[in-house]
Amino acid sequence: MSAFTPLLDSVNRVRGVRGSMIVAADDGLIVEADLMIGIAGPAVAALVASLFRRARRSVQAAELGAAAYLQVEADEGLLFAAAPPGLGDLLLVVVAESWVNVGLVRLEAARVAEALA
Amino acid sequence: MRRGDLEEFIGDLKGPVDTFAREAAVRLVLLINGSGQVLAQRGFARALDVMGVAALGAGIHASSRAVAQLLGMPGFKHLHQGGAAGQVFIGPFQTPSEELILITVFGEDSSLGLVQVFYARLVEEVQKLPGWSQARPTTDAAQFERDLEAGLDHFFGAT
Amino acid sequence: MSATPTQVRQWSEEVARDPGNLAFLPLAESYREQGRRDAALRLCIRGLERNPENVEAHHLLGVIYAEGGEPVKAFDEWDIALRLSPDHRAARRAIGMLCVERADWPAAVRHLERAVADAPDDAELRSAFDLARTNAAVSAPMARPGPAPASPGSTGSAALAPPPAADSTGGGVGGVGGVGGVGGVGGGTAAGSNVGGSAVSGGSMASADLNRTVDSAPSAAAARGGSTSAAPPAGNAGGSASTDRPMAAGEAGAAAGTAAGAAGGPPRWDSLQDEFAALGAERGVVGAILLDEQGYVIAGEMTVNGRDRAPEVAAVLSGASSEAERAVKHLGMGAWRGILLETPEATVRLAPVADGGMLAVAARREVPTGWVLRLAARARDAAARWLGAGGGP
Amino acid sequence: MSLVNYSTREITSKIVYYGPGRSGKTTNLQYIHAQVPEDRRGRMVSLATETDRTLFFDFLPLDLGSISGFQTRFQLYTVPGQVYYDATRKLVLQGADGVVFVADSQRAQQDENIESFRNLQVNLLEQGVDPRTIPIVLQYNKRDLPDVLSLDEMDDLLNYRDLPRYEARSLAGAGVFDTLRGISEQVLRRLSQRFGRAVE
Repeated sequence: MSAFTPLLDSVNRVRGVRGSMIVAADDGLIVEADLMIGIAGPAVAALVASLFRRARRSVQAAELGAAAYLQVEADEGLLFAAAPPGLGDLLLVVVAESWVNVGLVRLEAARVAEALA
Repeated sequence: MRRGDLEEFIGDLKGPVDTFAREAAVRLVLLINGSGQVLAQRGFARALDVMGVAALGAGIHASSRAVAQLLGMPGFKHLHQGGAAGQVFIGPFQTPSEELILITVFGEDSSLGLVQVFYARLVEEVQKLPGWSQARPTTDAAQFERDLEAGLDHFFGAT
Repeated sequence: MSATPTQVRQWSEEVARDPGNLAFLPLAESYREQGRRDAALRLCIRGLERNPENVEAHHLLGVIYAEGGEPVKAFDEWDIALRLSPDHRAARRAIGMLCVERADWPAAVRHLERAVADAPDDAELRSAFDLARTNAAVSAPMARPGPAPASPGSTGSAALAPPPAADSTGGGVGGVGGVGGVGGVGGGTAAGSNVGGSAVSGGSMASADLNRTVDSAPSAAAARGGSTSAAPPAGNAGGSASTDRPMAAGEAGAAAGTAAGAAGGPPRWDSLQDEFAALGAERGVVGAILLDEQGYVIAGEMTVNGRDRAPEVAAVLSGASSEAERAVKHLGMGAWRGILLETPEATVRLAPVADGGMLAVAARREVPTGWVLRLAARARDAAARWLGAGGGP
Repeated sequence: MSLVNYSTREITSKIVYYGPGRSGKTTNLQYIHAQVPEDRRGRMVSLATETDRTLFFDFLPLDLGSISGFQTRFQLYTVPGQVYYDATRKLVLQGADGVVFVADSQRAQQDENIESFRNLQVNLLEQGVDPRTIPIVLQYNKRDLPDVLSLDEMDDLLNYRDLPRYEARSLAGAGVFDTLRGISEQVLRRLSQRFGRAVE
């Protein structure tokens, strides 16, 4: 149990969330994870971090500010990534069912991101 | 003859290596054996440059394993060298025939995490290749001998 | 300063237990001081087998060799020590003095210059340096020769014509550097240069745009700082097509058709552009753009700080679509339907369109996220209608 | 064993220059590097000190062109000569298809030559390679220096198996290509014998 465990717990309590992780944004490696069985944690961490980095570059190029929140909707599920406002190296990554209450996840993610800063 | 089986089908390695390069968005990929010989590569402009990287990569792998042994450890799962302009990942893995080593160079389009994920898939794919124990095709020995003479004469000058 | 017998005993016990133990070094040193040269030598070599990068051990071995009358081997050891640690003063001093003994003046000067800088008060060093400098100045340099010119005869060969110059190890470790260098021109760099090009040529169109903007949609222009167009003229169509996508032949043809069509009946592109422009004119919206599979802008604008950022955004976003696709595919989540991005200033919605392209809608943060999603859905419908009517490539 | 890629029709063989420190192994490679046209060779990689004592290895890839429809390449390596670099020597020797033993002809270097040659045999055996079957050629280097052993004396010292041997002055380049041709021929001939067996 690390300092991150309670943070992940709070996200995982939302119905429909299948797991969450703290990920190093630059190298896409897991720092701490709490996932349901069957989720390929390292793959999710690496792929979502990579997508987040690209999204961050694109909004920066457009001078729209520093991306702090990313949400990917797919046929069978949702992925979320949230970075602290100061854009430290850490990223919260969440995997959820497609029927999850997106608003609740966003709220919890924002709280965790703030705690990471 | 531990490598005897490998030679026939190293062409089959190209598929997994290409997939890895594309999916992991890396710049260079090299698959070599423990002696530094190249089995597959992608992204290099010159065949002879490939060999230089392969030789050094095999050296890095061999020496890091020696370090692990000195420290009483079985070996490293992989090696990673970070850098601002580019990063290098060296991952050894076992096949039914012998140990192979993947060397890859990547930039900001990829990440250590991505490389690790797709490296694991490459290892799975390579280990599953059906060719590990197939019979070897043959070539005409007499013809080879004749061509060998001519080739040596061409390179060194007739003596 | 000599070691006490207790220390020596302790060191030798440690080395006996583990030949790689670093105690071999003080032990060898104390053997050397006692005049037990062979024992010191053996100990040093054994220690180096386990610790080949131990600089002090190389240096000590050099000293032992030198004292045993083997200057060549001593030189090698100090040379290795300096390679491993160029700041090793003792090795630098020793090799410099050795070069003086061998009358290798240029090398002596090179080494001693550095040694003197490190130890300006060392009188012996200083006089050796002066001696070397004087001699180096008068004698022709006798540096170690590189690969000599080809000697004809047995080594001559038809295939191996002598190249102009001997390269020796110059290419050496450069091989390693090459690894990092090869891919130096990454996607980011290429995108950057592309962006520069478009921005410059796009600029020439700006004044014409502005006039039309004020004419056709004054209220929208006022709301957004009066700098962007709601309904771009045909001239802009030709301009943005030729600057944004210089290479795609099929699309260039389509763009040419559009420009030419402005004179005749209204082309399909106009209707698409009109719809995207209307979206972009909504209050608080920064812009809406449609991109093709390769990241070229098909329609729309995205104006930030008075400049159309569409090409920049497109260049970076071009990979996002395939990256999103890769991510969800590998995670077994089917196809991707949309991406929502938030910064402290803006909300950005990305969604795939039928032919592998993508649309992006950006709004300032005060616009509710739900509204941004609805605008994106409208843009998606417009794109689908256009593609359905044969507007795709 | 040489690596034969049937799909891309490539043969790659590894040749290791072995011998005591300062016998001229690196100089051999440097000379070859300098003489071979650029399109036939790759970069020479040298992990060496400023005065060319090899720390890890030198490496030079060569392209011999097409033999029997196979693109034929050689990888030349040297090993560090200092006795304590034995671990490195073993690593570099791994998978070698042929060995050039570069001996220093100077009388004062007798012991070093014997010691290094013995070390070669031990390291080959340790890797399960029979020193009597792997192609080895000898190069008696530095023939131009004063106080060198005669060829007979050198043979008595090292060549009890009647291996091909070449005189050389590697700094000037004399004998360097003769040696390389000698080992190339042996390595490739051995390869052709393997083809022969495959045909039978």
